[in-house]
Amino acid sequence: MKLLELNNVSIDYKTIEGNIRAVDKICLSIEDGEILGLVGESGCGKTTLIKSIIGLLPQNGTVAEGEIFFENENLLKLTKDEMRKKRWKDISMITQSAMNSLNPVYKISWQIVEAIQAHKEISKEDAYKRAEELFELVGLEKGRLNDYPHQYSGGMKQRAIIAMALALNPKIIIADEPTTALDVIVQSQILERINKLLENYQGSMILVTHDMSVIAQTCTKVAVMYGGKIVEYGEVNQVFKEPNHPYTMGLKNAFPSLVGEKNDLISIPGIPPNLLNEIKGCRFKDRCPFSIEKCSQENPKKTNIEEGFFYCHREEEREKLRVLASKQETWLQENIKE
Amino acid sequence: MSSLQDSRYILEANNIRKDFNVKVKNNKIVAEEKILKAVDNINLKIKPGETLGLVGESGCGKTTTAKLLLGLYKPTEGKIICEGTDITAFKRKQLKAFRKKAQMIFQDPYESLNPRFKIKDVLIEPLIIHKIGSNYKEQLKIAEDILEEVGLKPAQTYLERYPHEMSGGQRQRVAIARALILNPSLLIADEPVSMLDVSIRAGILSLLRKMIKERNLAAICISHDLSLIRYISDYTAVMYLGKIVEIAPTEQLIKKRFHPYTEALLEAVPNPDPDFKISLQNIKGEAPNPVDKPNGCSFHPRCVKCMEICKKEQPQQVEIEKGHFVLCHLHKNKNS
Amino acid sequence: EKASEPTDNQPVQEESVVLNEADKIPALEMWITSQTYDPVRYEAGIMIADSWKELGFDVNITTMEWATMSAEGMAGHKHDAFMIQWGGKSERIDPFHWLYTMHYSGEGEEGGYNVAGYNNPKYDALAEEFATNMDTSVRIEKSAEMQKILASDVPQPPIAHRILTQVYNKDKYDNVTPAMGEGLYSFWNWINVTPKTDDKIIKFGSVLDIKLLNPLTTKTGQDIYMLNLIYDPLVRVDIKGQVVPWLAESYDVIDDTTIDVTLRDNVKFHDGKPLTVEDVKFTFDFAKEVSSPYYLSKIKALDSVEIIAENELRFKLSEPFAPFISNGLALVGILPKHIWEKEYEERGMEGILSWENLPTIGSGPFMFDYWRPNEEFMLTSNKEHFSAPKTDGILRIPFTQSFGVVQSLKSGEIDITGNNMLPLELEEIANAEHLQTVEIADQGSYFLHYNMRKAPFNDVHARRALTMAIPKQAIVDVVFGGRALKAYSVVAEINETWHNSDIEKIDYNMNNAKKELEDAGFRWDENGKLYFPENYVPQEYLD
Amino acid sequence: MITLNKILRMLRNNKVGMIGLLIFLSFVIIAVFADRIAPYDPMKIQYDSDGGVKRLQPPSKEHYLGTTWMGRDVFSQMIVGSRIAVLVGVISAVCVVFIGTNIGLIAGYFGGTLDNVMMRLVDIVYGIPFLPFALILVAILGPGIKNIILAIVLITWRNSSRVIRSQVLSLKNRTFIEAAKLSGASHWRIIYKHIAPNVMPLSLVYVSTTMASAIMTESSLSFLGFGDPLQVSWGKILYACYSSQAMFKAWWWMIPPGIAITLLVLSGYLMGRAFEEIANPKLRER
Amino acid sequence: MRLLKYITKRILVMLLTLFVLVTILFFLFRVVPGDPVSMFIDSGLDRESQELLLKHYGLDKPIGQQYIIYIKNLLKGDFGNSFQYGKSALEVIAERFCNTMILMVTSLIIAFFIGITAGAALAWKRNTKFDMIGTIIALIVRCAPIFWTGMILLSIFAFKLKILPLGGMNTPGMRFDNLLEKYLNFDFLKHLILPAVTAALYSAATPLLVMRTSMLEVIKEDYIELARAKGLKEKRIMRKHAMRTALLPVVTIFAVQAGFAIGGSVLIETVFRWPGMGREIVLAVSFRDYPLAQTAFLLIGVMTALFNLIADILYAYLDPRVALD
Ligand SMILES: Nc1ncnc2c1ncn2[C@@H]1O[C@H](COP(=O)(O)OP(=O)(O)OP(=O)(O)O)[C@@H](O)[C@H]1O
Ligand SMILES: Nc1ncnc2c1ncn2[C@@H]1O[C@H](COP(=O)(O)OP(=O)(O)OP(=O)(O)O)[C@@H](O)[C@H]1O
Ligand SMILES: [Mg+2]
Ligand SMILES: [Mg+2]
Ligand code: NI
Repeated sequence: MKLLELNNVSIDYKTIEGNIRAVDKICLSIEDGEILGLVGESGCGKTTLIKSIIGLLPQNGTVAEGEIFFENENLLKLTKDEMRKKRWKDISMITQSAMNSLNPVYKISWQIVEAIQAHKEISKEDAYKRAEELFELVGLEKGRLNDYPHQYSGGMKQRAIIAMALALNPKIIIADEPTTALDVIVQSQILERINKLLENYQGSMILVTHDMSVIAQTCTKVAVMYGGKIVEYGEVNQVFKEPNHPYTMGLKNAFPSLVGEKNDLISIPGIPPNLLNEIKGCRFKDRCPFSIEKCSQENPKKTNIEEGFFYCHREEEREKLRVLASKQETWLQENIKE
Repeated sequence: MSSLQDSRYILEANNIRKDFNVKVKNNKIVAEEKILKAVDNINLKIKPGETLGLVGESGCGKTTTAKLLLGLYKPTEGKIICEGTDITAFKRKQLKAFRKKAQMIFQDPYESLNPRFKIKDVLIEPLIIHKIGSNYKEQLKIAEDILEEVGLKPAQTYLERYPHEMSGGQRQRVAIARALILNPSLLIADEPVSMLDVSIRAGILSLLRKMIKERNLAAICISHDLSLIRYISDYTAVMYLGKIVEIAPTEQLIKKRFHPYTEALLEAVPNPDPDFKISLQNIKGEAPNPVDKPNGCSFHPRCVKCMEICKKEQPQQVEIEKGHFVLCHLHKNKNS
Repeated sequence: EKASEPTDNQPVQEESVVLNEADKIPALEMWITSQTYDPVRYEAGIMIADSWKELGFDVNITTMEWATMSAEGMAGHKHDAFMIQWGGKSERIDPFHWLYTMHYSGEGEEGGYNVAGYNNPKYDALAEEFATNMDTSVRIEKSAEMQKILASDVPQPPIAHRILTQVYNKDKYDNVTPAMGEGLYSFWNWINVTPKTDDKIIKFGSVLDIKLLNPLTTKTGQDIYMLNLIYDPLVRVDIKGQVVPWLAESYDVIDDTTIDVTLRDNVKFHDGKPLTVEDVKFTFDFAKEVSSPYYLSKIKALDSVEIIAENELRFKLSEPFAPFISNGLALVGILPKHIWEKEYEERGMEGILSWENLPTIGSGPFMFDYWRPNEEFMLTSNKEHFSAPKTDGILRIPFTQSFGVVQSLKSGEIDITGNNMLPLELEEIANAEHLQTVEIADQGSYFLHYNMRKAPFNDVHARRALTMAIPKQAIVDVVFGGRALKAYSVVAEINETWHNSDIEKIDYNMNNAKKELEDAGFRWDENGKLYFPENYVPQEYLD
Repeated sequence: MITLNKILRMLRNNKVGMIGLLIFLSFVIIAVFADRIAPYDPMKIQYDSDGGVKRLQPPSKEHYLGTTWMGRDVFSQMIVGSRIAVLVGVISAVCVVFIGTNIGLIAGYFGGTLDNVMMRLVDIVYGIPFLPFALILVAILGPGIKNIILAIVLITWRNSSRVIRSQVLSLKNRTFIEAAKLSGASHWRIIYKHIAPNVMPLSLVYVSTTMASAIMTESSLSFLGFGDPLQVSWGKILYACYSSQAMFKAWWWMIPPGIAITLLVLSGYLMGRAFEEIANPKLRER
Repeated sequence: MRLLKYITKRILVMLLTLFVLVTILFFLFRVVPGDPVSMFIDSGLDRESQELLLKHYGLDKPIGQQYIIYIKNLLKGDFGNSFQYGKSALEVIAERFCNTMILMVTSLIIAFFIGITAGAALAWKRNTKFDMIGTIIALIVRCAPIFWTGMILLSIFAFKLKILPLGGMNTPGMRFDNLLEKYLNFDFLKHLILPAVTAALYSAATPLLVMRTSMLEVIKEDYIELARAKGLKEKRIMRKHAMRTALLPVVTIFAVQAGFAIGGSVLIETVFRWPGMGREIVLAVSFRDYPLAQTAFLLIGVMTALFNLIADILYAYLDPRVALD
């Protein structure tokens, strides 16, 4: 069953300079027990997208069109209070900077208990017991429940937030770059922990990151975002082995690896498009070594493949492009036509 | 490592230590003053044309080490020798000469350029200080050349800009240009790409590698990401809580590591390949607060191979293979 | 001699004369207080300075805090010219202060009150006679002559006497009697005031507060007014300036240096103990012993006090001193020996001088009740007193601003004020049916002190010219809002006994001023600036 | 962090700052041309045709804001009074910030004993209650603008130096300063070429707010009667109104000086807020 | 224990500060011309009496010696006798001090209550008319001279409407048996309203603006977003999360405001004839009553320092991240 379904969602930000379409006509769905990785460069609209799901877009942001179904209920149609009641209980979130997401002046236990009591008629003691359980789940000592956030290390704070997110056994957890600010070892520990927890309780999760490696290690599905659009979506294995969109290909190149041969790193030249202006045609065209006339005139069409889709004008030649994309010369600035 | 001074080395750090006084607030209202050993007895030798990678978790003292080597901090103990003299004893003139020789690139390109300086001012400033180039025009020419060299072409379009008018990658290129404009012989890069977006990291790293090789620089590259270090450095030193626990040629280290911490670090690095899954077997818990370092080997509380001796005695450095040093009780010196 | 008469505007000078820069009259320093301290001195000072500038003098105006001006000018005599107000307390009805203290050459050293440094031998001779002759008619004669000299020599011209304008609630009180110099603060007012209603406690409002009720060290006028009600002296100066026996049944001037006093019977202190000759003798001896800064100055001439009978005392002076009775005996309140002796033993000399003296116990017509500094001070009437007041007491309320006084008067919160009402306040008062104003001219006055130790003030013509340039009428009109009288003699006109009206009345007249200067040889340059005469020797006084 | 140009540009975009600047500039213009604008000599007593003093006249064509009890023209007093306000405000602000910035820069940059001594000094000055001290100082040294400014400067430098020091402390560990050190720049070069421009917006905040508080202090002291006795100032106008018992009657005498003080002080605060937003980008998106 | 040590340290610094202040004041007073006696010249004290008085005040000794005596007495807790009042300066000041403190503490409480709640409300409704108007009013009140505001309020409420007294602390003629009775009665309250409100209006503006700014910053913090994500009610988010942390900068300005209020009390006291310490200082200074002026100044200094200390401790207590050092 589809747990969450986004249908043609577009999101606008109003700014002094004009409208920013941060998310443009996105369709996406997630099923029970699935872990969806959302990957993309900074500013491509990942955070915007997931905030719209939980209904916490900034004041100047609005969902301009589309529907968001959660268990077949359109979240956009709910009243404020109904939505409030759904939050955390059904949809919980680990925010982008979990490090700063804990209120510095309250003890951790207080903050967890507060989250529980907001949705459940339950005594403080029971809520506290639940917090202790949660701490055990995420691998923290119970004794540290009564510390203040600043006494925790970054990793511990992240765990505490994860514990909090799990407090009410939500159906879906949205994690926005939960490990970006952490050290590799801690990051691995936490990803491992998240994997295990999800296995146990059958919840789904959207994991937002800009790190392809993290997706590869954790997720079952992946959606690659670029400039407010999802350019490619599919099974993790499939997308990594046979990327179909040039952007995915380039992104893969940019990650150095510890295993195997020491090969050259190749970066994608240029910068992401400015979303302020309306963009005609493919959004990646300015940085794409394979762009053709058509790219700047028409929006690319969706190509469905098993378990996924991608948008590209040269979908036919993808085998050939894949080979080209692994060569450094291809990505030199000079080879990209304006 | 021999303790003899060697003129082949550009810089030699002998048993340097750096303590910070920090205020710690526990549950009490009033702060407590404690000593934080940020860098604890480190020996390093830097040869021209060789790149040393420095990896370790956040807070293990990488940046502090770099700043010590450049004389930005005064070591609490130990000596840093440059051309036979301790750099802390440098007179003003010597220090200026040393500054010309050793440069650094910082982690945060948004922070490392003075927001009130135009790019040309940023680049010309060192030239003015060191009186290079006879007039302004000449200096400007030097600046233009270096800008083009770091890939900001055409240079004229960038000279008049302020840092905030440039992207992170461009700024980092300017930072590299500034570091190189004095033709230094030593370059330290402190996490040069960690603040940049993934898609442009590769570009900066290749540029850096190119410059180091072309100019035959001695370089130290700091990162917490071993995969980056692998890409750029010849030697790699692994740091843990202020100490270098393992140092070896990079490829050798990746193939054959001896210290449990290095092991864990390598295990933890995720791969952009869904077939490899991370498994952390060699480590538990998190790095302790450097203010309260454990006794004995500072890694012992997290070490899965911890022995009794580890809890009591600090290990000594051993050369386990040629050019491969380890600081661990598990390993005995090959020679002894 | 000058070729032509000076015109109104521009003094004419001889064309050929080249004026020597060294002859230029140095700029005069006019010191004024800030507006806060006294708007009169401030505004009038500026007006006078402007007028002098018109005459050709350079004038610099400097504002000073009163404490500074007092130290530098009053005590240090470093001034050129400044203004002060000399209060018209009852003890100054005998013009000893005006004529002797302020003008006798012997008082001209630093710290003396001859601020101008007036030193006229002819005047000094008169002054000595005035000070020592016990015969009042002789003294009046001398005083008249002295006033005449001063009016022409103008060492420190008086400018104006305020008209004290005070207010009371006529619905509630009657027989409100202002006295010369003190207005409603006067002792006689408190004795005479008669309540019309059942509310017999007079609520008295003033912007001035009392500070210390120790008669040995007291120094502010307000303290003295209150102490006057609590302590009785042997004699008092009555409303017309005549000395009347008070605690004394009578007194007898035996010779120039001997006075016999007979004490009234049956006088009691507020604590019930009788007041005897012992107390009287003690008071005078004690004041000398502890060097009471206040009492000692009143009885400097006193040599000894002897008890010559059960109710008789003899005062011996060390030298003849005419005002001893009016300015000495009249001002020394008799202290209860039984209290002060004990306190003295406990506190010692320093301690007794800074003793709070609470509750204040005297024998006067009013008794101390309570005191909350800055808030309230309460006196109740001593019904057993030989001159018992008709009210039940006085509640004295200090205000920091006089509009508070006015509003409280209007609302009936207070009944009488000792404040001198400003014209604007009088407008307010006029609307209130129940309020009545009383007016009496002050015998004290605003003086302008010159410094005769310096040129050009050492020259009588310069002084006279400068005085002629004081716009007295304008000051009265503008600064006082008309509520003042121009002053010509140092002894006020209201002091009928002593005032001499047959004197030169120098008033504002620029032409005369110019002429005075010209006649004395002073010269003007083309800019109208004044220069000393050639080969100038100042003429110190008219003969 | 931004450049001077940008500061000006942002000030242009900053409505609040612009309003402040406009108010301030208008007062400056009034102050400069006060003699020409003021229809009468502010201290001159005005007489009517029969020689009587024009006391407490309500606003009229001849006297836009009426007259005082002494018959002086309130409007002229207001105009000329702006001089003292602007003068005291600007001079004290510049002195205070000059001292405060330099102390902050030097103490913050060099640290150590020098810093310690200076900051203890700041602590001591912080212990001084401002208005009472100013009052005592002015009372003792004599009322007058010079002494008022002296009193303001003697105390107010503490605020800017402390804040600027802490800003310098954080700046000096910023990497661009370390980069400058690495280029071999001398201490003074670093302080004045690299750090100083970066604390400038903060200094400007203090210039503006110090100006505001100096004006307020001057008028308070004048109101208490410690103002310069020979100069007209707004505080003194209010004092005269208050002490001559006219405050309940002559609104034209009481209201304008208060409004003028409020406006000028407000302009300082508005400019200060604008600079603060520039100095602290966190505040900007409001 | 550590707290105790900290407090001791702070108090020592305070004492040092006060010592420096006292020394400066001591010499300042004595260097300028004018002595307490010259103030009473009109009373007709002759030269000898003046000298007697000076001797009585101890002003006849060389200045160094006077200073040593003064400091010695100070260490014994003897602040000297007021020249004007004859009695101990501390005693004279103590009562005024009480009056000032009652006025100031009341106004500070009102001010911070208004400031904090209104500031939070404005920030919560940011970018609305309500916010704009509120901020403008606060700014204007902040910038208007306090004595002028006082004068206006006095004209309106006391003079025109006649609903409140024109000043003072009690209606004259009331008798009190003890302090409690003096302060705890309706009459006193009526007198307290205008000055307290004037002072409060002025002092409220700063905490209001600070609270608003700090709220605006806090609202953007991630933990507020998390609180929303947690599904908490808006009211709770505002009260428990936003206001609680936004309060911290307000605490730091508390000391400054309190110092300002005590120092500035002289203006309020002047306008409303409040028998407080501020007025007394002005008088003492112009009467050259050194001991009184110095004592009053010292007391104000002590209070300022104490408020600073309290604010610092409170801050460290409220913000678990911050430690005193
Ligand atoms: N409140 C806002 N007002 C205006 N524009 C916004 C706002 N928030 C985000 N944006 C813009 O919307 C686009 C998408 O932002 P978003 O934060 O969703 O990106 P992201 O993919 O999460 O980036 P990152 O990896 O940096 O977190 C960006 O261009 C950003 O500048
Ligand atoms: N100036 C300083 N004062 C006090 N402590 C410091 C200072 N600089 C660094 N430290 C502490 O010293 C330790 C080592 O810091 P350092 O910056 O060298 O670590 P790092 O390895 O560079 O970490 P990162 O990867 O986060 O940059 C840390 O615990 C840090 O908190
Ligand atoms: Mg994001
Ligand atoms: Mg670092
Ligand atoms: Ni008088």
